[in-house]
Amino acid sequence: MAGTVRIVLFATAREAVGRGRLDEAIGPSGIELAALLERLGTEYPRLRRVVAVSRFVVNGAYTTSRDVHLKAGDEVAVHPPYSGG
Amino acid sequence: MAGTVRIVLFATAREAVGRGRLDEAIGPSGIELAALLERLGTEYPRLRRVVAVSRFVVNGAYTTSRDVHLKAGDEVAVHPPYSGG
Amino acid sequence: MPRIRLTHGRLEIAPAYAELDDPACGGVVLFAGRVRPDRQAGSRVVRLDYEADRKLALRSLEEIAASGRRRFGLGKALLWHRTGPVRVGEVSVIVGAAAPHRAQAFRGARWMIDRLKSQTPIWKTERAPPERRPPRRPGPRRGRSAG
Amino acid sequence: MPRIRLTHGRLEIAPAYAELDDPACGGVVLFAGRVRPDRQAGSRVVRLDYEADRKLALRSLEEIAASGRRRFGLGKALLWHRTGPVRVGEVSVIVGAAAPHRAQAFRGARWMIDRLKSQTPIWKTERAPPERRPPRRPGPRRGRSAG
Repeated sequence: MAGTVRIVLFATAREAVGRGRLDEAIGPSGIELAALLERLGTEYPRLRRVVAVSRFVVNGAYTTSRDVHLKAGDEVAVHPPYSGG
Repeated sequence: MAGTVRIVLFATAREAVGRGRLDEAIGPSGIELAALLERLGTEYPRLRRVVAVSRFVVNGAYTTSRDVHLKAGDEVAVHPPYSGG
Repeated sequence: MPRIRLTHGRLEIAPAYAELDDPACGGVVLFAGRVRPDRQAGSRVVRLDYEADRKLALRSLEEIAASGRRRFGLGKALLWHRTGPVRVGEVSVIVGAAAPHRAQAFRGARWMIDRLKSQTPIWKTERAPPERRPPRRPGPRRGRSAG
Repeated sequence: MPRIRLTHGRLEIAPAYAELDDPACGGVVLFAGRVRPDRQAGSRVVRLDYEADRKLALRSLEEIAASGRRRFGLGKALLWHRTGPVRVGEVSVIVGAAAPHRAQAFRGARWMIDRLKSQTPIWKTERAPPERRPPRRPGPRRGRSAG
């Protein structure tokens, strides 16, 4: 089923895109995280450098691989390096 | 000049003697700290064990040696092991 | 007050200490990180803005507290962090550890703040004073907190 | 309030933290030692009595603070200790360190409390509850503070 993947952007990722969330249309076969990031990097070149050092959270769980397959309705959070404290 | 040496006793040293200060008479030639402690240990046997592990302060300065010579008017503080905190 | 907090409100030391009350714990260590007015390039940070991935950050703080208690034998562990704007001099984070012995409390508190800084999804953005801020030019980072 | 205190009055965390204010110091570590109600031989400590060789103890605390500032690059160092009777749950000692970076603050505070315990002429005597205390028989030490 086609639809959208929601991307939630924090800190420098949000600044690179200019807003905190994006809904990206995907086809019925879904999309790999790596491919989605590639697409976003083309659209928002400043996001590339951030994505290179970020962690990703898919539907509330950290993902260790960018090969993870996303389907419509999934949510990906982009976590640039943390700087709390 | 003959006179007294004041001994100020803290914590377990005071408990061993039963009071916080003693004025010990000494002869005109004074007395070595070691000899004074020996004398006190005879008078107050419970003090011996405390003295064995104590530090001593003569006229406001720590002394590193028990050979220090005391004269009339001097003050010796007996510091058992510290337990602040 | 809970021992895990992510809050827009000010953080105060006394209520944090009160949360660490535990008859078995004679040693309490509190760490407070506060915003420094570092100068750089002739400017000054006047505030930091903290944001968090709230759900994951709370989960992370809970996990750090639980691990801290287990690893260091802490009776109580506390992790409080501000979100939103925090002014110079204000406290951005408090970490607390209560333990029977002081070595555990020191090591536990140290471990928890290190862990928080590296593992908890919280970010700070530094804001220079408006009057000196060049228009529409994002400057270099100008301030630090908590060391 | 001075940053070196030897006092019969209660020690509180908030004013200690306030003494450690320093714009250059983003990291503050506070250690509080409090009297634990340890059980032993079926009894309980209800209070500790602290005594000090006052003049030398104050000199020692000043020296520890000065060495702490120098060795660890602390902006501020604080050493407060109770004298006289201190009840279970009350704070007997507070040590504080403010530094530009948290590692210095942690190491400085730890070093100062260790130093205080080994080098400052202060003694505690433990008092068991009157109703359970065997008459005229000095018991074994029954309580601890601060770990």
